[in-house]
Amino acid sequence: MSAVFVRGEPLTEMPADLYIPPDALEVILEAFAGPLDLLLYLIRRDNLDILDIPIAEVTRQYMSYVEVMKAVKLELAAEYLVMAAVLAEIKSRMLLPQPVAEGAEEEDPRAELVRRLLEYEQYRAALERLDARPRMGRDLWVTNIPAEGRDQNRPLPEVSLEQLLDALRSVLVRADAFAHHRILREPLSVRERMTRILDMVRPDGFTDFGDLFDVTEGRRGVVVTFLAVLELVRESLISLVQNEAFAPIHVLSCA
Amino acid sequence: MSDMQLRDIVHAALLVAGEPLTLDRLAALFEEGACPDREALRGALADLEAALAGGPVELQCIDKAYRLQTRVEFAPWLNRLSAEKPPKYSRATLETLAIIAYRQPVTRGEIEAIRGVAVSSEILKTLMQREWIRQVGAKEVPGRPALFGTTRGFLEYFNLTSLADLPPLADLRGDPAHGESLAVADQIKQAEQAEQAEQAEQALSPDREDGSAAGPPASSTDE
Amino acid sequence: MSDMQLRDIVHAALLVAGEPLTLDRLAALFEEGACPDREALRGALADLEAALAGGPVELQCIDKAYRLQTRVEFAPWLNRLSAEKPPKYSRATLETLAIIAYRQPVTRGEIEAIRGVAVSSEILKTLMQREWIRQVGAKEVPGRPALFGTTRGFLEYFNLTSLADLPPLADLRGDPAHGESLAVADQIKQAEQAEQAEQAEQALSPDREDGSAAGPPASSTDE
Repeated sequence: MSAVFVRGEPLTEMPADLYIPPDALEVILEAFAGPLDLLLYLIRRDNLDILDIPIAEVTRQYMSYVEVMKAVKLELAAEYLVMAAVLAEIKSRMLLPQPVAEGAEEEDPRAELVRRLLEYEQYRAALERLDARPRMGRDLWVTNIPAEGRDQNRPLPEVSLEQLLDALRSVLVRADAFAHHRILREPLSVRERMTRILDMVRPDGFTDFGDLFDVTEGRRGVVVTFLAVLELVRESLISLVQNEAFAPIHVLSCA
Repeated sequence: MSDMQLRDIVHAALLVAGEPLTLDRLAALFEEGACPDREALRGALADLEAALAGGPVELQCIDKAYRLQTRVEFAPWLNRLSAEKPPKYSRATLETLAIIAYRQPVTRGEIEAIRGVAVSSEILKTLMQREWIRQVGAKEVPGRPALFGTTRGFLEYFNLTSLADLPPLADLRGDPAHGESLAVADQIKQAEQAEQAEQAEQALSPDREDGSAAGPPASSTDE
Repeated sequence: MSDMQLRDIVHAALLVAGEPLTLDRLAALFEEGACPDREALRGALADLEAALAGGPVELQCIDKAYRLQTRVEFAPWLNRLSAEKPPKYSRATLETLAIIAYRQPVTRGEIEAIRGVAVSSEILKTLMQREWIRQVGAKEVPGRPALFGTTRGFLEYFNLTSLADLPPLADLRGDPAHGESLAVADQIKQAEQAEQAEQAEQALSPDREDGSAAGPPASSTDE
């Protein structure tokens, strides 16, 4: 947060209401759902009349937020810049002398923006009402008890591979939030081979090390098997026994 | 069959179903010939609602189907029942959902015009996967953009009797009492009326399959 | 807390749990400090059982866990309770299955560490009964936890020749939209195409002043 520049000037002061720890800044800026949301916030915060927006002042404040967002390298939606251009245009149109149009009622340059802000605000309020409603799985639960004596042959749930991958994706997203988890690093083929080897290694006896390998799989297959064996040994799931140098190696299940 | 027994059968079915049951599905519980008429089923539901008073469970009507759900007061305890936290949805996701709920059928472009930002595919995908929205058609403009609407799953999740149960857009401020659900007995009465109206309407539009016929309260105010 | 309330909380929990609850699980519903002792819980269960007499539901204790079930007399009607939509696995179940597929052989503790929440026995039981997972061994650590792996039935169901057919994780992590093959994805794609056409059209109308044409950059803030 050392070098923040707003329109070429180093920013020494945060916008008036931004006396917040720098870490929280990003969170707050991200909380805006878009340029309309930010504009509404500025207007409502200062109790401005939405039907008579002091456009110069609002534009200045809006730009300072946008500059801060850029400065903290928040990935800025292009819409924020488009809105900046819209504000600048309205400002300039308001500065121009009103053209004397014949009989035509001159529309306030702000009218369209005001209409959009009011409409958006309406939905934003609707969202808050919706959000506050009791929800399933959070505020209420639907009863779900078994029926004694009911036929057991109910249909089983169907799952698509895509649904399965989607579930995994959400796990990964969540797990990324806890970076310390070392997850799912090993190549899949090794993990699969580990399961297969555990199957081959009977708990009550010796398995020949060589039997674990299938030469028809080629070099890659052999490497995968070897890695799987090492991983299983590391996790103490199997152990390897060799009585003397160059003697056959036997695999023992630790289970 | 005594009324008592009818009520118990309906009660048992609702407890086991885990999802809202329509009158048709309740009627299907009975053998041919032994099937109570709709009046009797409605009576049993009203009886059941009365019998549940004071207990931890209430009868709720969702889109002309009935379910038994725990009362909201029990949420603090029931939230500790599962280690899973209820999923949180981003502001952008809920904003998109609210606009679809009020403006349906609506295109993605129209949602973006209201929100002032792009609606990501991820958001629509999330909402579709949750089965809260679905594509209800395509707009007859060049490109035929998809039109989105809400589903019965949306009503179920937000505990709404129907789309008409959404707070009206116009008077969002104030009126905090809104949203308290009607007694189910009243809902049943409403449902009857709505059903008659709908049957008349469905005769006209064969492809209308959900209860959205009643229409969002918003659309009239904001076109 | 009155006995009445305790009984209602226990009642509500048993109605929605979807699996039998032990006294420990019931005790875990309460805040620390406000937790009733086992005697009180047993008392509440006895009260509940008495209160249910004459109704369609009974309390059953299986292997020290309690559940509510409809009485056997109701089976003839409940057998006709057809499912309207196919049943579904919970998010937690699918996540658990996916982790086992990618991380096998894996212990329950490891699954929990990855998911960040507890994995219920019910989930593992469901997946084992479906014969999609099985116990492939036990880990040589204190307690010797069971190791789970997927079965041939799993591969067959998902039409995979081997686990190596599953998409590599890197693909999953990168682009969240990657590999979409659902109808949902297609709908979104259609919607996107339609929208581009729409935007091209709207670019001609002068009152379009939002930047939705710029598209994706917004998505980063949008979940």
